[in-house]
Amino acid sequence: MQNPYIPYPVVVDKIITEVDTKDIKTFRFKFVNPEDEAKYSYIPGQFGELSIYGKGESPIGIASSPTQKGYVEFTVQKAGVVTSALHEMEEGTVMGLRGPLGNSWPLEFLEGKNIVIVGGGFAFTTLRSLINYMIHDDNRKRFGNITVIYGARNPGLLLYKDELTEWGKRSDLNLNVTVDKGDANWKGREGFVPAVCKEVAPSKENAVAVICGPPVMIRFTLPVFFDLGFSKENIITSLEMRMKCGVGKCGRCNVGSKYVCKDGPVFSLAELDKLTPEY
Amino acid sequence: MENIETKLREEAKRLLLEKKADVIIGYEKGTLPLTATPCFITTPEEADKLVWNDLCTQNLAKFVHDLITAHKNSQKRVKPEDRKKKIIGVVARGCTTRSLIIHLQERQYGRDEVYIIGVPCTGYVDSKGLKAAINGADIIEGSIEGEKIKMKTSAGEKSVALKDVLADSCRTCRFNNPIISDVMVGNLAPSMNPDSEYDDVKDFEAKSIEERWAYFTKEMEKCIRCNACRQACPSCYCPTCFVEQSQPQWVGIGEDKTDTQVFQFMRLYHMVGRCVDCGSCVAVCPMGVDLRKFLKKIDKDCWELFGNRAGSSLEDMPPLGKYNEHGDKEDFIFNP
Amino acid sequence: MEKCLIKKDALAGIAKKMTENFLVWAPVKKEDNILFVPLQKGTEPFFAYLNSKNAPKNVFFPHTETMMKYTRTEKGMVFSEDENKAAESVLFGVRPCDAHSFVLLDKLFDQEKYKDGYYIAKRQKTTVISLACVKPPYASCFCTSVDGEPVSSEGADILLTDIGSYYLVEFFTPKGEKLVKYFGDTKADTAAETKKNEIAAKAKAAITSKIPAHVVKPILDKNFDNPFWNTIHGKCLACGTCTYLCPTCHCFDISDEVKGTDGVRIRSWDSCMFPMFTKETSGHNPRPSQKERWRQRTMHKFKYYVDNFNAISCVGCGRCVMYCPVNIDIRKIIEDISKL
Amino acid sequence: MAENLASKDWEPKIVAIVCNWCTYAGADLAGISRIQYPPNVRIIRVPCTGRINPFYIVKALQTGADGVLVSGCHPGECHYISGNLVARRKFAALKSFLSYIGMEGDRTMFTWVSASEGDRFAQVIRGVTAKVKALGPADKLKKKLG
Repeated sequence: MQNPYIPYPVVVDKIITEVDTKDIKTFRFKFVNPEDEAKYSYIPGQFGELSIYGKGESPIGIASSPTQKGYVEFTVQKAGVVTSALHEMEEGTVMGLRGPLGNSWPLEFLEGKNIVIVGGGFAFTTLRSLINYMIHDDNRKRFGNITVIYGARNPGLLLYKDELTEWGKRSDLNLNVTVDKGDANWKGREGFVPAVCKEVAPSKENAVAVICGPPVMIRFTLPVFFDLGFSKENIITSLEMRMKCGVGKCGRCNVGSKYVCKDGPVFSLAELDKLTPEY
Repeated sequence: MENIETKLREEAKRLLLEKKADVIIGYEKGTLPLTATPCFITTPEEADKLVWNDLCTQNLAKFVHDLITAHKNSQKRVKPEDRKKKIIGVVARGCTTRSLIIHLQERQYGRDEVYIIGVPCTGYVDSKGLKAAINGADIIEGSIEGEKIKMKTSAGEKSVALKDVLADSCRTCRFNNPIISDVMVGNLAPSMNPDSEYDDVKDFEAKSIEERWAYFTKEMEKCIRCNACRQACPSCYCPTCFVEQSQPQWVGIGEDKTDTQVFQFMRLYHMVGRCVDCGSCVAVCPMGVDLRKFLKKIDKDCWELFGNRAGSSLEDMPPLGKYNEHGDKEDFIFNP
Repeated sequence: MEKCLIKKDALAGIAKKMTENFLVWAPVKKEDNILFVPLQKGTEPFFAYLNSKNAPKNVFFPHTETMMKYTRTEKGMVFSEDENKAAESVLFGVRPCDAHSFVLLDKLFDQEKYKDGYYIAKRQKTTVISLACVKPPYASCFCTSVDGEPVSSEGADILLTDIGSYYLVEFFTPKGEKLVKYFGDTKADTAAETKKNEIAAKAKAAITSKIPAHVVKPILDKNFDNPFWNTIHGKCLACGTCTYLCPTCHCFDISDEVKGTDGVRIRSWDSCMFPMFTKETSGHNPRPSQKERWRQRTMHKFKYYVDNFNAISCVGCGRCVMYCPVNIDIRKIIEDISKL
Repeated sequence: MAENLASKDWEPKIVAIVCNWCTYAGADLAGISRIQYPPNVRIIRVPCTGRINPFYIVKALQTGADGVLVSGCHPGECHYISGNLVARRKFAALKSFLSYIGMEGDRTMFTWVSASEGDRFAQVIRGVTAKVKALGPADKLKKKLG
């Protein structure tokens, strides 16, 4: 029996500073024991508990896609004890990784449908995992049109800039990047995510919207999708809660009878409606 | 006592009707035999719930602070000109008024935000002591009749003298009558026995260092870190207690022996000039840790070193917030 | 099923005899508290007790427990799962309500998907001996309202019932039967059994404190936003007494401790009554006040646990009722909810 | 621990929390003047003794110090006018309370050393080290892992 509380040893392979403010970095981990990688088979939308010596654990969504072999990536904002310690880490350090935990983006449900992905700010990480999974050569034909709407406060805060450039060149992906306020070098779109959604106006036909972002963005984006005719079953989002164990036992992340760590973090709006509004 | 209770209800009704207070914190009858519990009265009709008897234990100043803080937080998003003041009425015995004075000294709220209904106090029943007096039997029914507590228990009928089960804090209380009040209900109570208040501490001081450490260790081993003592204490009102801080983490959260000792030690030490010996922490502790043995020492030191009795005068400053350059004790300073 | 009789005064001797081969947890009187602690030489078990102050859940789910150890080396961290220290144990003389709590905790810790090895290892290696309540220990006991009984073997391997001059000893599981030899060879006759059944029925009837625990589930389903929730929490101190003494409360926190190059990851009890319990790093708190925390506690016991495991997560021991410093009475809360 | 006490080589670990303006300068002077003193102290510099949270002292004892020394400016010479006078009250109560619970008084020491007293600094360290050494390793309040 695998003890779900014991982390796999991983080595920090690469650290990429994502944003100008330097408080969001992407960490690439490699497993110390190669056999652990197979055990850590995950699906986009799941999360892991990053475990740092003497500091504790922090639940973070997996930012890489399972199609990217040999490593796992997490994009982490510096905030609390663990994430601050993580930001101090150097490449080559060994730390712990637990998981994969939680459910995932509902890939089977998404299959054969047109996908609209809406992300805001730092919450784009697990969406990136999903996008990379879907556009992989092995998987691309399983999904219909893919529309991505991604916004950040300013160009400096956009994550995965190189990848965004790559995606922009693709013909099988409709990428819309926007910033609230551009700078002198910004040639792209300006405007808030809800407004861009309205402008792009993805069709509701056979479509699913996957939305992830700060609460205020979600609050204004949802009405746009309702206006476009999306049903609550076809809007999917991911919740965040304070977590410790990650396996539905320690008792703090429940929303009603559901544990966000075990039964979530991904819920459709229809499912969320059934839960108590305590998140 | 019944007389006071009737007057108290009348007073509460009057205050609410005249809008002199928005809520009155007092005591009502509990759901278990021989208990009284804090209650919040907001309408004149409810005022008849109020009781005042020997079972009223908790120091209500804690709730005054809680309510005012909650109210102030709720006003933060209101435009300054639209902000409302909330006046908290509180049924206060001596120790409660001392705690209120500490809050006022520490600038937690204004004197005009609290309306103090002073009540005389002759001490309250220590429920753990009562339980011990009947050998841990379960109390099924009980009533106070004069100087006696009569009970029907799982071990038959029992009767205990009230004075034998008064809380330790009350027996030697120096301030059993309110120090400040806006209205006084009832006549001043006879004084208790303050001359012997430090007897216990003196006995303990006379013990050997190893005996003292052994006692401290034994008492702290009982602690289950439920934080009831801290939560019940009117002087423990920090928005984030040091126990809960994570950067830095002052004490471990587990039941490690030294973590518990350090937690308790530091909480007790935070009471220098702030412990009014109300006994609330002792009363709420589910495990019966003898906190008073240590708190009373703090009280004694505070008196002997700084000439201060916590919350005994509204004009005072907190003793650790001031100094006497040439008068303060220096004999502990090391001179090689 | 084996049954035998033992003399009333034999209990302590048997418990002490077992310490030769087992780690024996038994009620011990420590000053004014009755606590379940491992019996050591020189400590007397105390069976003339009503119920223990702490719930015996600490046998399987201790207040603080090491989950793993690690060492910092030049190459990085080396983890080691803390060797499973669970010893062959006997939990001697728990009340049926507390034994019932183990069944409820099993549902959570021993789930299909994620198994909690720390709890399970101790649970599997421990034989539970219940001591039936022939009369209700406290006037505030309400086990019969929450699927329990004062004379019940639920959650126990062996049940002891005081039938007058003897204890009737019943062995319910193979694990329990392994301990038969400790109880002598006076076989129980049917008369003893009849007597026990009479006593059980009488004991059950003597529990007069009742709560409509089953009635409230559909009401709770619909009343998350009921203004009723504003009425409970005013005087709550936000201490953890109710949760720490509760036999079924199981929330915990995980933290790391380091000294030099060595570290441990420990888990320790936590409480939904504490403000920090759900506070996120961002400062957002999904349960910002004591109101939400009380709703959580009530809902968790009487609704969420029923939703997830089809069982009410309360055994009616009455500890939270008796030891709440401000007398917030769960019996009254449930009563009030049933009238919503 | 026990074998440590038995061995004659045992040396105490002492944490000295000193103020920036007087005692730290005094320690500096002791160094410049090449005055010898025992190497058992680990010095922590703080702006003023008034800034010292008494928790630092208790925490030092919990995490492994055998003794703690606090030293600042002489009364009346505080860089911040009265920081040390407020501190004096805190420490008086702390020391008394620590010894009340059964902690040896010599484990927590308080003194004043000015910037010009390099010699006194060395003497203080010698004195404190000798006293703590006489007590042996601290085990009260000291945390062990796991």
